[in-house]
Amino acid sequence: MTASEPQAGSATKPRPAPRRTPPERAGGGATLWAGLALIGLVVLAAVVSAFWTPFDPEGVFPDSILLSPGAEHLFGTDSFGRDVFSSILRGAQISLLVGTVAVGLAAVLGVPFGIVAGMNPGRLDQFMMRGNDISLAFPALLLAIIFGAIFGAGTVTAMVALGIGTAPAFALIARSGTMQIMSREYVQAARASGKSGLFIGMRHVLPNISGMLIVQASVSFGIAVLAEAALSYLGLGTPPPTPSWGRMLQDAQGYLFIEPLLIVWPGIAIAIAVLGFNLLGDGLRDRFDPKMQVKR
Amino acid sequence: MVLVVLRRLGVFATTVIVASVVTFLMLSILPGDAARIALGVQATEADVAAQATAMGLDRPAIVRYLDWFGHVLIGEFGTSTVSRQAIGPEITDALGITVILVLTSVVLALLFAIPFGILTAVRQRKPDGAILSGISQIGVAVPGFLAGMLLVTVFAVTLRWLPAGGWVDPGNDFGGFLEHLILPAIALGSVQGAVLSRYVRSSVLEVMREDFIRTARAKGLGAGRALFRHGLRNAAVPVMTVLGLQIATLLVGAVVIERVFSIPGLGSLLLDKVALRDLPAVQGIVLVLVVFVLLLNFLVDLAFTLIDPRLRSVS
Amino acid sequence: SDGSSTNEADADTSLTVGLLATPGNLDYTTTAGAAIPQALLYNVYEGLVKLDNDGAIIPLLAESWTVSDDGLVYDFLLHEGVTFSDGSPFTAESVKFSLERVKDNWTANGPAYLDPIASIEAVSDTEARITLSKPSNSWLFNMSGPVGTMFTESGLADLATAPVGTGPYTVSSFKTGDSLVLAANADYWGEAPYMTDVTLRYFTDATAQTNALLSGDINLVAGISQFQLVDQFKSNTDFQVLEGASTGEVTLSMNNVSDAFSDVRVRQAVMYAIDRQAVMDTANSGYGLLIGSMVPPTDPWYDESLADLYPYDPDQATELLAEAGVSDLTVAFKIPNLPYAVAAAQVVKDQLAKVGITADVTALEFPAVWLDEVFSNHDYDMSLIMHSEPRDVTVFAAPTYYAGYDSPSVMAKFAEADAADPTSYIDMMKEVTTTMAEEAAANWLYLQPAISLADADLIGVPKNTPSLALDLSTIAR
Amino acid sequence: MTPSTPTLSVKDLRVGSPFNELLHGISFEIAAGERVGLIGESGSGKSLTATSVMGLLPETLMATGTINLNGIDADLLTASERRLNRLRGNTMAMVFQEPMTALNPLMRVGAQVAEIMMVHRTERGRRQARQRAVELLARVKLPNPAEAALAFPHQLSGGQRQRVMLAMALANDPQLLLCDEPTTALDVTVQAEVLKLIGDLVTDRGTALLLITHDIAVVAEVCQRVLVMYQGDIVEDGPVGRVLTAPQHPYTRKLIAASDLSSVDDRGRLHTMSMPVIATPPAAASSPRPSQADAAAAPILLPHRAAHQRLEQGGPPVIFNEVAGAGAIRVRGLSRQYRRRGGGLFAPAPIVHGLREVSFDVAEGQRFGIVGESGSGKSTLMRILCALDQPTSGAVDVLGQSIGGASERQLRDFRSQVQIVFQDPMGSLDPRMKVRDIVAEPLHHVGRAEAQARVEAQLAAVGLDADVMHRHPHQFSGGQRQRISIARALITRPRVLVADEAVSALDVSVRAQVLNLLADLVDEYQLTLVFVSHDLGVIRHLCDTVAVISDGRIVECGPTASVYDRPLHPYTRQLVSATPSMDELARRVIA
Ligand SMILES: Nc1ncnc2c1ncn2[C@@H]1O[C@H](COP(=O)(O)OP(=O)(O)OP(=O)(O)O)[C@@H](O)[C@H]1O
Ligand SMILES: Nc1ncnc2c1ncn2[C@@H]1O[C@H](COP(=O)(O)OP(=O)(O)OP(=O)(O)O)[C@@H](O)[C@H]1O
Ligand SMILES: [Mg+2]
Ligand SMILES: [Mg+2]
Repeated sequence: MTASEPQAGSATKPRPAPRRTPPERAGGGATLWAGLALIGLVVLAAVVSAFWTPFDPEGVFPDSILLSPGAEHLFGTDSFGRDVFSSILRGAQISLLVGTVAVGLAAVLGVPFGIVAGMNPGRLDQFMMRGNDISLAFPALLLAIIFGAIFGAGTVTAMVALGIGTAPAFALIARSGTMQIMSREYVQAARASGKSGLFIGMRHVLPNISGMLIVQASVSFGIAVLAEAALSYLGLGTPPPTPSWGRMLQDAQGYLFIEPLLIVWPGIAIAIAVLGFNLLGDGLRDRFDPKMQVKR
Repeated sequence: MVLVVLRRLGVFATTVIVASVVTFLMLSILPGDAARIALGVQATEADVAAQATAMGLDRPAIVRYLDWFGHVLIGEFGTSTVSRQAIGPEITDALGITVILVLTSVVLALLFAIPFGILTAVRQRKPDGAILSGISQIGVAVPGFLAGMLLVTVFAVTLRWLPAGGWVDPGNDFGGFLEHLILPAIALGSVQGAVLSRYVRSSVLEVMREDFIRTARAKGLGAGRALFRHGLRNAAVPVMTVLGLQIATLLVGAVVIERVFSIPGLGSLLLDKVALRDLPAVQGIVLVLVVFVLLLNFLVDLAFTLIDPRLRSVS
Repeated sequence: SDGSSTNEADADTSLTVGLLATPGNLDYTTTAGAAIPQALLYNVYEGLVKLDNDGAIIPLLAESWTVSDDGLVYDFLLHEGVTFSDGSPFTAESVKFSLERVKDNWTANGPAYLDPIASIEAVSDTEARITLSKPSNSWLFNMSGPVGTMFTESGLADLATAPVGTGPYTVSSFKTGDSLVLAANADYWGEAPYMTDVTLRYFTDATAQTNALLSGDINLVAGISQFQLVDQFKSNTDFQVLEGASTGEVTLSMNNVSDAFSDVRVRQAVMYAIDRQAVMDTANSGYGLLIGSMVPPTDPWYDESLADLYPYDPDQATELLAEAGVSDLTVAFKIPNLPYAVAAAQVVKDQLAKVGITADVTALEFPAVWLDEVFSNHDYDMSLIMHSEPRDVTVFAAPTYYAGYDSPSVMAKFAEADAADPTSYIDMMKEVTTTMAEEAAANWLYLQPAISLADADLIGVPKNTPSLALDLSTIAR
Repeated sequence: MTPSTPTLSVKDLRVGSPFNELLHGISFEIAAGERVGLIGESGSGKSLTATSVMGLLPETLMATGTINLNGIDADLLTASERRLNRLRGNTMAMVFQEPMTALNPLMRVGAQVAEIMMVHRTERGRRQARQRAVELLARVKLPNPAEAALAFPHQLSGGQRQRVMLAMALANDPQLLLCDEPTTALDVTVQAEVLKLIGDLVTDRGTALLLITHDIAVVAEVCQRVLVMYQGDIVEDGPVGRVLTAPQHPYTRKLIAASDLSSVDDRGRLHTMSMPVIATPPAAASSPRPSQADAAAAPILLPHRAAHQRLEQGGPPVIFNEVAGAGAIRVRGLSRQYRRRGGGLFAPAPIVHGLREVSFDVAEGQRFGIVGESGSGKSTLMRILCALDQPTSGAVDVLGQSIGGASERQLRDFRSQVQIVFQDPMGSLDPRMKVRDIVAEPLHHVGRAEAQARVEAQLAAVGLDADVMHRHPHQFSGGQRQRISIARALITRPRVLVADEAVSALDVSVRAQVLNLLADLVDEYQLTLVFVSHDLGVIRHLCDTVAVISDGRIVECGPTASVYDRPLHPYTRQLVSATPSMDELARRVIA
């Protein structure tokens, strides 16, 4: 009996479009703006530190080792005598860089893959999804360990590993989005107009799944910032003296009983960045979620 | 039916084989001379060359692959070039530890995430819901190892309630095992719990908008009962996907916590073996990890089938 | 401390020690690294002689020995009634068997140290005679290390996991990466050790190690590697801090045959350019000893004046560079990714920058990649690593060594010194090590301190590390 | 309770969000046993009215006024949640529109029915509740009720699920039954059965019924009294017969006129309601005629008249509407099977028959209608005719182009000759594209300026101003969107136009406009039209020939009037009787 029935939801019945409750405008909006504000803070730190920091965050100052926070050194200094505030500012660059490259790479690899799979249901899709399963089985951290051994640990290796490790998630999202879009009648109309697969992918599918992709990107960005910290902790992240929040945390560990605040600053910085991207992702999801949009 | 199961297994096997080739290829380009590492800085070139031959490093890649994978198929991971022991038991020991750690933390995470996620979803518009939701947001934003470091500082170093790290076999001393498990499991679980609670929340929110919840309420079930009787099973499906993925990434991801707590788990073993260029061991570990993840995917699929009759039926 | 042990009844005689590098296996005849000798030498394995904690050679399995006047024949009188832990007896035949085995079966831990041996003779069960081909001052010292270990043929079956020695302890379990458990050897020939159960726990992280001590999981941290962790123990009466001397010279090596450093003036410029005290203060929290040569104070030919050979003088450095016609020097500074090296390198880089030398720092994975690139292929200009082997200055001077220091006269002098009488040996060693320092073969930044942290009630914890071994036999409560 | 007390009495009900008022103070009463219809266009507030009564308004909306149940109860709007929970499903019950999603997919339907009795403790135990659930399922005429009780919702058809909903609503003998568009998701034939069932059940038990629908025919079928809603107000309230024959309010008049597909004006066009925001100029006046060259090239058509044939059960396959010579479309022995995705983890992917052994012709210039219930294979056939899908077996020629196995290159010319219009006016327009780009999409190798000019002309032809070109689809109403779809389909001057349920998603009021437009354009461009619909009325209005398709087969085909008046196949007869004309309805109601 099930065989003769259209799949749930796909039936084309004469039926007024279901109306949903409108989005929690206030809630979703506040989340979005809070996220943007936090990210703005991080971006501001990254940009400002490109031109100016109170002290050189990469030098060594034997005369000012482990000073407590004060008027001159807002957050104190570390074991190299570096101004922690300057390092935190400059560290934003690495976090943003790692996030951007990792997410960018993941999107560049995963999205076309997912779209092609989603546009070609059947054997090709099955085949590509098995491939995706395999790459899912190599999580970012595993890749980072292996790549670190092959190419040497460092920012680039970490970014590439994170990017490749995140790509399957993008592929999955892109694929399921594509499959939804492919069942839309405007795609059928485009095909009936003789448009090529490439055109349909670029003009119809990509723009229409971009909402989901942006949400995914935002969430992945937060994950990448956390992952960079974890990699730094394992010694697979950004090498010194370039300041990185993750490594600052790791360095601070040894001074926990001498200068506990050293662990607080990078901890807060990481939390702000991750929180910012997560909130942005939540806010965007509310905004893009088709189910939460009022029709007409 | 049998045929379908066979086909599924066939696909699974092919995936494993491809994964093994990927693993082998990736690791075969590792720089560093395993023979030199084993013998150290004082060894002569001749000794190093002899050692390389003994390790079988001079054979062509394809021969090494077939030799390795052939043995893996019959359950032999080979002999570690470093410990000179069979690799299998080393991996199983470490895997056992990591699996216990990960599963405990996931259970803790679920114990936290399910009530917390539901609460924040149900009380979405209330101030307490917003505050709780904010707490979980911050929980997500804290690196796990930082949580671990703080737990050690407070509960092991300052209060001396619990050990700062290490691992005790449950078979030897169950009490000691629990003592050693609790902090790392909380460290790993707290962040996962925060992440999961986000998913539970959004999944519950999604379900609460479903028509059948409205139907249930029209039957006279209160909002809470409608959610519990009809919503949760439906909400479980997307959460399970995330859970599967989380467990998969945690098998390696736990390495950070293993480091903080000096636990000899699989991730730590991997890092050690990579550092020592113990290739057979590294290959074995990576393959085990990969197969484990593939298997996990398979199990998640299976669980879906159990939960969701739509995937089960077809007469 | 309390609650450290799971078994209160014999808490007194059980000890848990936290260590950093884990042994991959237990066979130091074919596996390099300090971790295996640290755990097993003097504890499970014994040789004819050992080094005491002050670096003096004292009898062990040999009750006493005599040396012929020409310095070629050593007659050892062995203890009676000694057995290996598998029950087989230790006799002069064991000495012959063990030492003859080295040449063909040892690949790691310096089989060449026994090269001076010409023949070994079991005169009686308790008398062994070793004849050298030429006199050697370093030979007996080396016999106190791993190569001097006594084995029994029946105990060779599983060197990697089940060592069989004559020592006060036997291995009762070993889990690589986690722990090595030693139990007192009930049939030990000598004085039984105080600690009957010793667990060596291996950490990958120094903080985890000290946390374990603070929380009472372990009783002793032998050889802390991150010195910022030390201060918190100084003010804590539950613990004692033991500061001693190690044999680890933290060395800023310069590739003597590279374009950058083949000119001695450039190397000397680097010597002046670096404020070693500042490096030590920053990277080592001030712990350590400025040495100026590759000789620790535990060696008889230690010369403390060498520490002042190159005072911090950036002007002098700039001058020397100008003299050598070098400007805008950029060097490939390839360091191992070890915490102390990464920390010290940052200071070095900063100071070099002040005299116009740009150091491109790359942290290479250690051991794998560093050994390959720097040690084996000499593909580097500058590196930074601790040389922890005792008396390794001779090795360092070899022209084939990674430093590329090539001075035939120095090598000749070393050979001459080794064969000379003990007093001139010391003088000649002083002379030649001074030459190496003057020629700036490398910049020996400082001697890593040997700092151990222990429960306050522990006594007899070895302070210094003159050898690779961690001698547990003296520890008591 | 005195006999005069109404079961439901709503007074001055206002519902609004913080931003605007959606219901502007409506009042009505329903007496015990009375069956009342609530009609009105989409968005007029019908559902809000019902959900207010149930106390299930979305949290974001606020209601004021009074709602009384049985007179004795206090105002439901201010009642506590506990009290409402006691009433819901017990004293008052509701059936929702969407049977696909209104049942919990993970729970057996029997248990879902039993639950409502457990909640209100109207049965003593689980066993009894289960037993009664089976009885209820039998009462709503589910075949094999005991077995059906053990089924999961996805194992039931839409009509069956809706019966389950009904069984649930009736379980505790409610005094008030609210049905919100209970049949819109169902096939016409099933719809009729469900409606009859509702009618019978409430009559038997004297339940007060509020039946919401946008379909006047449905009301006429079931109700005694009708309320008409328009933009948040009740504009008319009276006995069905009077409202149908003598509507008072102008909106009601227009609604009834537009619903009647059998009454046409002197141009043969349907009566439409007031024009939407953007004025529609008469198509003939401003639209460019097809170029003379095209017209000349088109062959002079001999009018083709189809034979009226039916498929006998177990009989030989029939070639329907056979055209001598080269027709526009020629289909022989067409079958299409689908392998459904997934299946279970351990179950093979099931095979679904979309079409089985279909053979027919369409002559050039013919207006060929295809009618059939959901899942019968109509869309599959359309997709194959447009070369969007490949037949599993059989031969399909459209305009001389063979579809089976043709490559995209070979189809290039074909693509501009055959165009398609889809059902969902939103889904068939890419929300991210501007109207200009949407309409220009089928044009290939055409310069910007020319494309612009052609788009402008085409928009004018479908009655849209040129300034809509820079807007996005969401800025249009459903009817306007469908015009845009039609403009896109016609911009390449196709010879064949395929329309798949092109008006099914539109409000009655807009439906007539679009049908008129299509009729105009087909005339004007001399198109061969293949028009798919589940609604016989629409087909009758637009097409000269109709094929009835059921379960992947054409069961009957012939001239529209002939099929209507003398249906041969039992299935067709069922279909015809389920779609009465307005006159007939009025007659029935009054009788
Ligand atoms: N939660 C809500 N928040 C704000 N406006 C809403 C909400 N729900 C419905 N509306 C608006 O209220 C009006 C009436 O909606 P309602 O669902 O009652 O219409 P309807 O007559 O049932 O239409 P249909 O025939 O399409 O079901 C519409 O304009 C709709 O957009
Ligand atoms: N892509 C597909 N994969 C699997 N089955 C399909 C697919 N498309 C259609 N079917 C099945 O083929 C049969 C005919 O479907 P089709 O869409 O042609 O029906 P229809 O008459 O257009 O129905 P509706 O009125 O609901 O649009 C149905 O049982 C449907 O479930
Ligand atoms: Mg409605
Ligand atoms: Mg259809």
